Formats: sequence, C-alpha cells, structure tokens
Amino acid sequence: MKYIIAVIQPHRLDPVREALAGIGVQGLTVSEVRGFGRQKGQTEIYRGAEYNTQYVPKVKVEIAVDDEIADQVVEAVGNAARTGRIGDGKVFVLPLEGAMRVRTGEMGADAL
Amino acid sequence: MKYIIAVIQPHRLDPVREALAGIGVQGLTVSEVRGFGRQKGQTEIYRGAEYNTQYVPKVKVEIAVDDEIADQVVEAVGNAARTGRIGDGKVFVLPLEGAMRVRTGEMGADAL
Amino acid sequence: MKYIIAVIQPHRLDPVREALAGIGVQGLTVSEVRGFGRQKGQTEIYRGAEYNTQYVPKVKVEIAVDDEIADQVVEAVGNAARTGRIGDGKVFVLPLEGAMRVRTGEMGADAL
Amino acid sequence: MIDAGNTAWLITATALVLFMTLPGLSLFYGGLVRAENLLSVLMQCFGIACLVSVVWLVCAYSLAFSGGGAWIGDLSKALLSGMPRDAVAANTTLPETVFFMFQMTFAIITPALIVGAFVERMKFSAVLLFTLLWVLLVYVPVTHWIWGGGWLAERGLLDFAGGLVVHLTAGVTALVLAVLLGPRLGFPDEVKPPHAPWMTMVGACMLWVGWFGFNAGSALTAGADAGMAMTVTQISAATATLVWIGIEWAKFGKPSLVGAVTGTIAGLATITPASGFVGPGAALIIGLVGGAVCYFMVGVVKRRFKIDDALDVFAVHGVGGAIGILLTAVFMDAALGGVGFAEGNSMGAQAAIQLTGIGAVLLWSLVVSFIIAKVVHAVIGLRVSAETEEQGLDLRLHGERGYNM
Amino acid sequence: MIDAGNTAWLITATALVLFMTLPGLSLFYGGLVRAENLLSVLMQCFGIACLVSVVWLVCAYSLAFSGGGAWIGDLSKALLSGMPRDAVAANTTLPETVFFMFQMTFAIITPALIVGAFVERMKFSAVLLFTLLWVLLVYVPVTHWIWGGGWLAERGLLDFAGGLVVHLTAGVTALVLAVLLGPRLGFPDEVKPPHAPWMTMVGACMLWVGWFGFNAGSALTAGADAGMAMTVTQISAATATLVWIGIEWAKFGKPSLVGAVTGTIAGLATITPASGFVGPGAALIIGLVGGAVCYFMVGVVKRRFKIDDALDVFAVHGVGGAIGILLTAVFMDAALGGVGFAEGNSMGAQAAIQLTGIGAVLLWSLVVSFIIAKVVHAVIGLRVSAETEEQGLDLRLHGERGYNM
Amino acid sequence: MIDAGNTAWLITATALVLFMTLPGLSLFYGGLVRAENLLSVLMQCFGIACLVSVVWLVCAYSLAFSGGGAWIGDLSKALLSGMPRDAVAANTTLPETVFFMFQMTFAIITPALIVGAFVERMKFSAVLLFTLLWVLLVYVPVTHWIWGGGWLAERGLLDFAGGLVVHLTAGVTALVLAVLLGPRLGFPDEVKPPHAPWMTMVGACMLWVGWFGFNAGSALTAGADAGMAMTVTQISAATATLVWIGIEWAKFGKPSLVGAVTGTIAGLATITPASGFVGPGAALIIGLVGGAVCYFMVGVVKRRFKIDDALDVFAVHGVGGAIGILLTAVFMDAALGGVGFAEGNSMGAQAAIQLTGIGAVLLWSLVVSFIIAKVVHAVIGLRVSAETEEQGLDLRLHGERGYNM
Ligand SMILES: Nc1ncnc2c1ncn2[C@@H]1O[C@H](COP(=O)(O)OP(=O)(O)O)[C@@H](O)[C@H]1O
Ligand SMILES: Nc1ncnc2c1ncn2[C@@H]1O[C@H](COP(=O)(O)OP(=O)(O)O)[C@@H](O)[C@H]1O
Ligand SMILES: Nc1ncnc2c1ncn2[C@@H]1O[C@H](COP(=O)(O)OP(=O)(O)O)[C@@H](O)[C@H]1O
Repeated sequence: MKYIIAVIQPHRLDPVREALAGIGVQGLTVSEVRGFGRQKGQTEIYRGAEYNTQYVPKVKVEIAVDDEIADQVVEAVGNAARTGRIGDGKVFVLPLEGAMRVRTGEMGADAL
Repeated sequence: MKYIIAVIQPHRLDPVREALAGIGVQGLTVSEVRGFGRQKGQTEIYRGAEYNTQYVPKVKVEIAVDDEIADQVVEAVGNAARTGRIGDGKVFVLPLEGAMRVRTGEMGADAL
Repeated sequence: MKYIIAVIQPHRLDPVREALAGIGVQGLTVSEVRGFGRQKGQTEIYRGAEYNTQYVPKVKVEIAVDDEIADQVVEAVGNAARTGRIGDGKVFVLPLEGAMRVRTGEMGADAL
Repeated sequence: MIDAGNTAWLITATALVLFMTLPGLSLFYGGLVRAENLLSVLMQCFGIACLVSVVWLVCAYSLAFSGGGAWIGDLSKALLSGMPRDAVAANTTLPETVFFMFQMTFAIITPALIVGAFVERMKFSAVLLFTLLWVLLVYVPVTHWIWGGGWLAERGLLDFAGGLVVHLTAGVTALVLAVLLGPRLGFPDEVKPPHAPWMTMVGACMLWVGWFGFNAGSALTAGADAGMAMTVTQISAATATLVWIGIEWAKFGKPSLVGAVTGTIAGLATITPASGFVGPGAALIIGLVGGAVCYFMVGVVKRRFKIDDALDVFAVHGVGGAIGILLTAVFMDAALGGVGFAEGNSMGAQAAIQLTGIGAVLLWSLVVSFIIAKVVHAVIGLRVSAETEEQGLDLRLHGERGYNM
Repeated sequence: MIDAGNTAWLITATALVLFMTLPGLSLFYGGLVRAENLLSVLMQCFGIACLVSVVWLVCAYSLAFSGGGAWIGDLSKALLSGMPRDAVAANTTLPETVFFMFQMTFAIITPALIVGAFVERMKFSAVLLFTLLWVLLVYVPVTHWIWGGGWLAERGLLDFAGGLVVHLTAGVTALVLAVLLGPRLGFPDEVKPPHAPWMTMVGACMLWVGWFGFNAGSALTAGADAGMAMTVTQISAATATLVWIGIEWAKFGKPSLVGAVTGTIAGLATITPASGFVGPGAALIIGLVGGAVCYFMVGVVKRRFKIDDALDVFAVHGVGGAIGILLTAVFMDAALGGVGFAEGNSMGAQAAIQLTGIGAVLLWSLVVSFIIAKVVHAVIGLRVSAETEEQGLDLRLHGERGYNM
Repeated sequence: MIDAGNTAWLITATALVLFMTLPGLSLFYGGLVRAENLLSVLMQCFGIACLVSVVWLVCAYSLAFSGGGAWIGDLSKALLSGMPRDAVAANTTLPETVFFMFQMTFAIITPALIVGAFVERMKFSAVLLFTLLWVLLVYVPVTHWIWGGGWLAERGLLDFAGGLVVHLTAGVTALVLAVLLGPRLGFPDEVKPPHAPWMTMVGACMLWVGWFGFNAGSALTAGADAGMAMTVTQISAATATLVWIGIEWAKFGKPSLVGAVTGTIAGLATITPASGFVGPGAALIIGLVGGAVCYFMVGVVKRRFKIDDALDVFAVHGVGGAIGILLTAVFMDAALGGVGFAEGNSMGAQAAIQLTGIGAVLLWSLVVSFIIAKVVHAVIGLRVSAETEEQGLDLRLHGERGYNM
C-alpha cells in the first residue's frame, strides 16, 4: 500500500475530493498547513509597517491507498489540484506497510 | 523503526495516550485534522439553509516506535480508540529509517 | 528520496528555515502540533483549580529531499533547532518513493 | 428652550444608535461571513460611518431637514453654517447639534444595513462611491418626504423611527445590489457557513440595546412616549425571537442561535415605525407577525428566487419595515391600546396613506439605487475578481488577516 | 409628575442592565466553557431574556408589583392592561413603562445568572421550562416580599438593588440545579479550561459598567443617591478585584485574568444590596470582605463539597449577596458614613431583619427550585445524553459551531 | 443645586468613559499584540483600572481637585471624608460623587493608554507600581495645574477634555518607557503582526462611542455645549479616519482596517482639548491635520528613530493632544465658528499660553516618569525574561491562555 501526501491550494480541496471519489477513494484526512517554497506569501501592512509572511496557507491531504491505484490517485490529485500557478503544491508517495480500521480491527487493504 | 499514524475520534485521545503510556511509549505528536470517510459530518443549519459539512473533526496521533513494539502499539491504539461506531478511524504503519533527538543529537531508537 | 519530519520548538522555526535555505532547501511544509513527551506542559490555574495540560505546543516541519542531502538536512535541522533544553524535539527520516510537482506534473527529484 | 433631561436622553440615544453600527451591526454581519472576509465587512461598515458623517455635515442634513420643499430641503444649513452654537432644534427642547447628531446616526446605519447584501464580493471603492450617491439621492429625499416636512409628512404618513426611511430603503436597495452583483461564487450550495455565530449574537445584542436609542430616542423627549416606545420595542423583539426559535425547533428539531438573533432583528425592524403609536399588547402581535413573515421571506428570496441577498437584508429589514408601517395603521387605534388616529382620520384612511408611502419609497429606492449601481459599475466596477473573492477580501483589498494565530 | 432628568437616567439604566445580560453575562459565561458549548451558553442567556420579557408583560410584573398582599401581588396590571400610556409609577417621577422595563431587566438577569451552574449539560428545553416556572414561583414572590410591599418590606428589610432578590435567589438555585444535574463528565479533574478568558474579561467589563445602571439606577432618580451608589459600586468592585489578584499572586505566584474579573463580580454582587445605604469608606471594606470570602467559598463548593456549580454562581452571587445584606446593617450606620438607621431602629434590630430576609429567601429558593427541577426532570428531563455532552451542545442541540475557521 | 438632567447625562458619561477603558481600550490594544500576550494586555488595563479607582478615593482626587495651591491640591477630601452624601460639586449642578467618579474614569484611562508602549515585555508587578507612582506624581499634579485651579488654569490655559492632562502626559510617558524598556525581541523586522485586527476595530468603536462621554461629558451639563462637543468629536474622528484611509490607499493601494481605526483615535485625541471651544467647520480641519500628522509621526518614531513605542501611543496621543491644544487657540476664534477668546485675550496671547502648557506638561511628564521608571527598575525590574517574552506573557505571568481551542 502507499501513503500519499498531497500539499495543495486550499480552494482546490473540493475538486480533489470529488476527483478521488470519482476513482473510488472514499477516505482521506485533511489538515491546514503553512507552505514555504517558490511562491511567496502576501505582505500585510499595519500602520505603515510591512509584514512579509513568507508562508502560504495550504491544505495537506493524506490518502492511504492500495498499490494498484496509487499512480492513478497521484494523477487524479495532480489534475484536480492544478491551476498552473506557482504554489500549486506537491504530491508525495510513501510506502505504507500496514493499516487497521479501528472500528473493526480489519487489517491491510480492507481497512482503507 | 516504524512511524505509526493514527487518525482517531478527538475524545479518544486521552485513553489512547494512557494506553500507550501503559506499554512504555512516552512520546507522541498530535494534530487536529478533518476526516472524510464513511462517517458523514453533522449538518449545520443557518437561517433555514442546510450546510452539509462532509468532514468530521478527528485527531491525528503520530508515534515513532521500535520495530519490536510496533504491533503492540497498533493494537493498543486500536483498543483504546475503539467505540465501535463508524468514524473510529485508522491506524497506519510506515517504515521509519532514522530518528534523531534534537536536544542530544542521539540517533536511532535511542532518540525515541 | 527521503521524507523528513521534524518536530521542534515553535520559536526555532525561523532559524531552521534559514539553515535549510543555507543548504539549498527551498520548500517545506509546516503545521502546528501538540507534543507529548518528557517535557511537561505549563499548568494553567483558573479560580484556584489547576489544569495540567500535558501537551506542549510544537511545530512540525516536513521536508522532502534528495537522498544525497538527507543526512545534511537532518543535521542542519538539528543544529538550528537545538537549545539544549528538554522538549527540543525530534527529527524523523522516512523513505520517499515518489514526488510530483502539481503545477508542472514533473516527477521525482525534479519535483522538489 | 433647551431641556437638560431631554437633552441628556438624546445625547445618550445618539451614542446608542452610533453603537448600533459601530460595532453592533459590524459584528452582526462580520460573524456571518467567511473568516477571510471578516475585516472587509467591518471596514465597509466603518468606512460608511465616516463617509456619511462628513457628508451629513456638508449638505445632507440640510437637504433633509431645512426648507419647506415637498420633495427636498435646501442648503441653508450646509456645514451648519450660520447656526448659533446654542440653536434649538425646531419643535423640540434639544440643541440643534444634538438633533443633527441623532439624525446622523440614522443616516449612518441605513447604508450600513445594505452591506449585508453585497458582502464577500463588492469592491471597497465601489461601496464608498455607491454610499455617497445613495445617501444623497435616496436617503436624503425620502427622509425629507417623511421627517423633513415633505409631501408624505403633509399627507400624514406615520413612521415613528424609520420603517420606511431606514428599513425599506435599505431592504429594497439590498435586493437591487444583490441582483446586479450576482451571487457569491458557489451560491447557493457551496457558500461557507457563518464563521462566528457567537460574534453575530454579540452584534445582535448591541443592536437590541442600541435600538432603545433608536426607537425611544425618536420620541425626542425623556417621558412617557419614550418609555412606551422602549417597552413595545422590547416586547416585539422578544416575541419575534421566540417565534423564530419555535419555527426552527418545529422544522429542524434544533433552534439555532443565528436564527434566534435574526428573529430579534426582524422583531425590532417591524416594531420600529409603530413604536411611538402602539401599546404592549399590539407589540406581541407585531412581533409575532414580523418574526413569522420575515422567516418565510428569507426562504422566498434565497431559495425560491435564488437571489443572494447574502445576509437577508430585504427579507428582514425591507419586509419587516413595510409590515410595521402597515400594522401601525391598525394598532394605533386607541381601542387597541394605541395613541388613536389624528383628528378626523380613520384606520382605512391611515392605511391608505401608509400604503402610499410604502409604494413611493419602494419605487424610488428601487429605481434610483438601480441607476446609481449602474453608474458605479460603469465608473469603477462593482465586483472584485474571482481570485480575490476566492482568497478573501481581507488580504487582497486591505492587506490584513482577521485572525493571525 | 414625570421628571425628564430622572426618566432620562432610568431609560439609560434600563439599557445598561439589559446590556449586562445581552451580551455581558453571556460573554462572561461563554468564555468560561468549552469552545463546543459556547453557543449553547449564549443561547441559554438569550432565550431566557426573551422568554422572561414576555412573561413579565403577561403577568409577572403585575404579580410582583401590584396589589397589597403580603406574599404575592395581583393580576390587575397583567399585560399592563388598563394602564394609561402616560401613567406614573407609584412613588416615583418616572413613567410606569420605564419602571416596568427597568424591573424587567432585573427579572431577566436573575435566571440568566443561574446558567452558570448548569452550562455544558442541561437541555435547552429544560432551561426554558425551568426558567418559566422559576420566575413565577421564586423570583416574583421574593420580589414582591422585598420590593413590592410584601412582608419583608413591611418589616423594614433593606435590599437596595437585589442582594436577596437577585443574587441569593440565583445563587441558591444554582446550587440546587448543580446537585440535581450532577457534575459534568470528567469533573473535577478532566474538565476543560475556559476556552476564551479574553471573552470572559469583555463580559466582566460590560457587567461592571452595566452595574452602574443596576445599582445607581435603583435610586430611581438622577441625584445624590445615584451618585453615591455608583461610587461605592466602583470602589467595591475595584477592591475585590485587587483582593483576588493578591490572593492568587500569593498562592500561585501568578495572578490570573479570570481570577481578577471573578473578584470584580464578587465585589459587585456584595455591594449591590448596600449600594444605596453606605459610604465610600464602607465600600472598601465590603469589597475586601466580599472578594476574600467569595474566593474562599469557590474552593469550598467545588473542591471540598465537589459540587459542580460550574461557573461558581453560588460562591460568588449567593454568598456575595448574603454578605452584602448583612453588612448593610452595619455600614448604613451614620457614624460609619451611611444613611443612618430608620427612626427608632438600631444596628442589632436591622441585622435581625436582614437575617430574617436571608433565611426566608434562602429557604424559599431552595425548596421551590428543588421542586421545579424535579418537575422539569419528570416532564422532559434535565440533562443531555453523554454523547451530546461529549460532542458539545452547540452542534447537537443547535446545529451550529461557534467557530467555523 | 443638583440638576437631574445634567446629573443623568454625567452619570451616563461616566459609564461611557469607564467603558472606553473596560473593555474598549483593552480590546483595541489586545488585538494588536501576539495571541500569546492578549491576556497580559487585558490584565494590565484591568489592573490599572482597579488600582487607580482605589488610589483616586484614598487621596488622588483630593490632591487634584481640592485646595487652592498653584502646584498641588490638599488632602481635605482624602477618602471623601467629611463630604456629605448630597454635596454638590463646586461650580456645577452635579452631586460631588458624580464629579468624583467622572474624573476617576479619566484618571483610569490615562495610565491605561500608556500600556500601548510597553506591551509584550513589561512585568505586571512593574506595571502596577509604575502606575501607582505615576498617577500620584504626574497625573495628579498636571490635573491640578489645568483643571484644579492650578497655575496653568490661572493663566487661562484651555484644555477642554484632556489634550494635555490625558493625551500628552500619556504620550510622553509612553516614549520614555519604550526607550527605557528597549524594543521587543525581533523589533523592527521580526515582530508579529496584530493577532486580531477585528478585535482592535471593536475596541476602537467602543472608544469612539465612549468619547462622547469623554468630550461631551466634559461640558458637565446636558445642553448646547455638550451637543457641540459631541458634534465636533464625530466630525474630527470621521475626517481623520478618511485621511488615514486615503493615505494608505495612495501609498499601498490597500486601505487597512487597523489603519482606519488608528486614524479615528488620532482624530479623537486631536479634537479632545478643542471640543468645547470650536465649531463643526474647524473640526473638519482639526481632523484632517490630526490624521495626517499622526500618520507621519508613527513612521518617524518607529522607523526613523527605531523606538518601539509598540502601539504608537506617543505618535497618536501625544502628538494629537499637543496639536489639538495649539489648534484650540486658532479655531476658538469666534470668526472661525468658535466660542471666541476670553475678555481682552487674542489668538497670539492664547497660543502663547497653550504653548507654555505643552512645554510644561511635556517636560514634567518626561522627567518625572523617567525617574519613576528608574526607581521601579531598581526595585523590581521593568522587563520580563527573554524566555517569558518568547513564550508569551499570558502563560508565564498569568498562567492562562487567551484561546483554548
Ligand atoms: N521539499 C518540500 N518538502 C515538503 N513540502 C514542500 C517542498 N517543496 C514545496 N513544498 C510544499 O509545496 C508548496 C508549493 O511549492 P512551491 O515551490 O511554492 O510551488 P510549486 O510547487 O508550484 O513550485 C509549498 O508551499 C510547500 O508547502
Ligand atoms: N484511505 C484513507 N486515507 C487516509 N485517511 C483515511 C482513509 N480512510 C479513512 N480515513 C480517515 O479515517 C476516518 C474514519 O474513517 P471512516 O470511513 O469515516 O470510518 P471507519 O474508519 O470507521 O470506516 C476518516 O474520517 C478519515 O480521517
Ligand atoms: N516517539 C515519538 N513519536 C513522535 N513524536 C515524538 C515522540 N517522542 C517525542 N516526540 C515529540 O518530540 C517532542 C519532544 O520530546 P520530549 O521527550 O518532550 O523532549 P526531548 O525530545 O528533548 O527528549 C514531543 O513534544 C513530541 O512532540
């Protein structure tokens, strides 16, 4: 199995979720993160003083999937999240050795 | 070593922490996340309009552990987090190649 | 490639980012987390009742890097985050099998 | 002659009505939008308040309240020039400065009410320009017609504290802007829920308390009229709230705080024009009707007609204000505990006058604000870019975040 | 005859006391609970305010303030029927509507104070039903006894602004409900800390400022009595705050904001019954005693007796109110800067009367609210399900979240 | 003789001015700091308010307002001892208790304004000790000089509501403390942006509304003077806000809410000393000048001189207050719509007196607060440890978090 971590633009979350649902991925976990990278943050100005917040609000999506569909998922996320602008984000694929569904104790792919 | 990621019901965090302490796991890292899955979110109603928030508040627990106790940890988390209701969450086990304790620079299992 | 997860003291984030920039790492993703470990949280007192919050606010930094520089990155993070006090945190190194830059679809190391 | 007691109350009432907008209404609206648009809403209310304050001094007050024209006043009191420091306002025991200020706070809150229609998508520059023109071309004339001795006053229209002057003008204009701007991205299904219902409740409380200044202050004296106005205001607000809670409880099994406080505002808007003329019993019925009808109208506008009057300004203020104007003709009847009709006037006759007023103000507000909006659209554009709307107005238009945690 | 100056002040005072509940007390309590229960607390305060407003008009005001019965008034003023619009309240220079409204705001805040005892676990329906019965069976009779010419008034009991009528009735009832409901899940060790101490401070500030309306308003005139009441209120509040800060500093090395503002409320509650009878010097001592004793009592109730009176209503309001009633008998002595005792009355005699009042009100509140709670429990149940309590009341009972970030 | 109308207004004005500090100023400042320091700011304002309340009663009021000394009053009214309950304040129609309380609220807000200079790094104990000494050694004498019949009053200095007494003393002291404390860690480039601009706006609104009590209340009567004071206050505040918005729009393309409300405060501070003497036209110019100059001065202090007067107390209050004092001499000219100069006085002569006042108050505040700060530093130290500053004062000094979500 693979553990896929995608860091995307916040407003692309819904499209991504729909895309994943489209290929049968029901479950995922989302968290608010701050990104640093090529894209620079907006400057805020208070009383004439500029605050350059280098970070950009992003959303991190974590998806555990079966090996077969891993590539498909990466692609789906990529397509759904892409706007073509700097800061679109990344998708990372990590190996996943085990999974358990807490409710039932099911192990492995069945747990997803 | 293993890097265990558990996504659980927020109110099960304390039981899980106690269970882990019980088997000698002292350290862990927690973050607030939003989960999507079988369990549907509560609908909120404002001025007659329904807002179906598909997401459910969850807590993500990350635990780096030695290989020996990995299974034990997964089981402990599962038992402590289980309520039997949909939405209890998942436990994922990822391979962990290295670890360092920042304070001392210790490497590997000693760092945990 | 490696996926490096560092859990550090919040106020060490800027030094860490600078250290990483110093060795050519531009991108990273940050999130607010709560840590449990040897370091105990501050007790809050409201109307004479003590609330022992066992957790400590930490910052989690995630960095995907090429294998070559992985060790260097771990070291850089360690040095920049170290204060010598309990609670300095951990650095974890996980294997990373794939990466994609959403904007361009570039794969692998080029995506970082 | 200036009376210290009445002046003491009216200065206080003025403070209360300003408090209704700053921060009352600002918080009420601010809590209902996305966190990324909070500051833009506060900025719109705050900017409007400052702009109108200056315009009021420069010429608006004079155009509304001086001179004997049927349609509009004159400029004799522009900049309050020539007014002695201790001038007394006509037919009152108040310093004219106090009457000037009390009326200013009404001129401030009225355009601020409209904010609820265009939140989360209108340019700040457009908001200011629209407000400037709207106050001069809609608010000022209508105020003159009704409170400045104009043609509706002549005919004996009764609008104690602004059912037409404030609530109907704002409500109708809200509808016009909502239509011309178009709905928010994702309306109706994808819009975000209120980001801080607690904040909306705090704003509602401030509006409620401030409304004592609004209605009881409109008596322009500290006596029995003010006392009764305060009483019926309280009863109507409370009743309408209970109605709204009841409806939601019956319909969804969950009475909501946002619903409850919306009911409060509906009850307050509905009693406003009647507050100087009716009794406590009538207030119960007015609150009941106001609460129920406004609840129903929210659904009609938003879901039936799919108009994104984002924070329901028309359904609550426009509808509430109009209902109140009508019910005034009924419940002012002495037999129903009211002050009774003017010499030789009957319920039917009064109702006719009230209806004329509703029709005239509705039409005028509709047409003129439509034209103003078109002009502003042509000059600087009404709506922000889709990207700005997505990211939120706070950061893009004001360079700030509401929450930096 | 109506006096404009006094009326101006009382209308303002009425607005201030309503402001104490909406949003003052609501925020004070709201900040002290879990984020997931914030809205439920605001909703409880808001719902109570609306319900009591209507009940007050329908019959409660009349039962409390009309008729000459020793135990309860009559229904002659139900719905204010038959009251001319310009009626003057007995023994005042105020329109009766203003007196009616001023008293209504007291009837609103008293049950709202009780909210602090049952937050985070009581059903909203139960809150409303309990409040309805409690106002009619506890608040109204006690008010009649003391302010409506009832038996305690006859005997010369002195309670200027509500030490017994407001604070002791609320405090005792709070204790009863806390015991009958049982503690919150996880009490005492696992309950969550206040989710927003800043919000609690804002509420406390509004309570403080509003308390000028509460105490100085109770003079029913704008003169020397109101001025002195405001003065002693300020001094007692400030002193009790400093006491609380001092104790925490000595005990924990860290004076807390929540502690400080709790001290403020203790000082305010304690001075309330005395505020019309004592002088500034006495206020220092009353604030000192009120602050210290209430601090001590919080520990006694919560930690010694393990009663989850969640936000310490009894320890702060019940105890503070009772102390104030007693100290009134001491510091009203002209020799101590007070107004002096009534003709032929002595400190001992007055103290005896005050004690009688405390005993009677305590007993009545205890017994009757116990019965009411049992009835409500039987009819609809008092407490939410464990699951609802875990997830928070906002989402489960009201379908909303306080924060949607 | 006590006048009920004037008393009604002054009691209300007192409540409004207290409301300016609690919670107005507290929120205004609280929103501008890091989330981790929010409670410490609220605690500083709250602690100062309580401490000053007691000190005011014990001796400060007496030293400021009793006795005929040129430099300082006497102790004849310490603890208000010997003052009959119904005493009338000299040259007013108010109970002395009301005048005492009204003045107390000024003595509270003035040291609270200084908080803006030392937020996020000063010890709470040092804040209290500094405040205690500062009120007695700076605020009280200056107040006596100007409002207590002291030497500046003798010479005919005009400071209607506290341009010197409140704003210049606070502004200068702020600068002194900012320099002696040194900048916050990371100043100027690494300091955190305001954590809650919305909160700052709410505080600003409360300050604005409360300022009616501050300026119009300073008339000590409810009449034409109060009305005009309220009017010019509103106009100046609104104008200065628009100026600030305009400058930011021109300079950054993004008018900010924090900027707008800072402009408001600048406009309010600038009109304060003039508010009893000038007309509406003048208010436009005063607001314009105040807004522009204060904007410029913020940059001078923070960026040119790199002084971390964290929340710009000197640039806004010190500068604004001084400008207002000067412009008073200009716009009080009857020809410019003002009240006109005193018998045989000219603009030049008045300007000279006003300048003398500015010089004297500036010098006294500078020297004495420098000495006090040195003393406090020696006794308990001014600044928290670097670690405490890093982690935030809330948790380390007060054992609380502002937000427990
Ligand atoms: N090496 C990395 N490790 C982890 N996250 C990264 C890395 N590089 C970029 N990111 C995340 O991806 C986001 C987008 O990257 P950025 O360089 O700004 O744009 P792009 O991916 O389009 O080149 C960043 O905000 C950050 O959250
Ligand atoms: N494939 C997945 N990858 C990552 N997280 C998942 C995945 N599936 C579920 N989750 C997380 O687990 C939570 C519970 O899953 P859900 O399907 O709702 O209930 P259950 O696990 O009991 O079947 C979800 O809210 C989500 O946070
Ligand atoms: N086994 C672990 N797995 C995941 N995170 C951990 C683990 N142990 C510690 N941490 C994280 O590291 C932080 C610091 O650890 P702690 O034991 O407090 O101090 P130190 O690392 O200096 O010994 C903790 O707050 C927690 O966030």
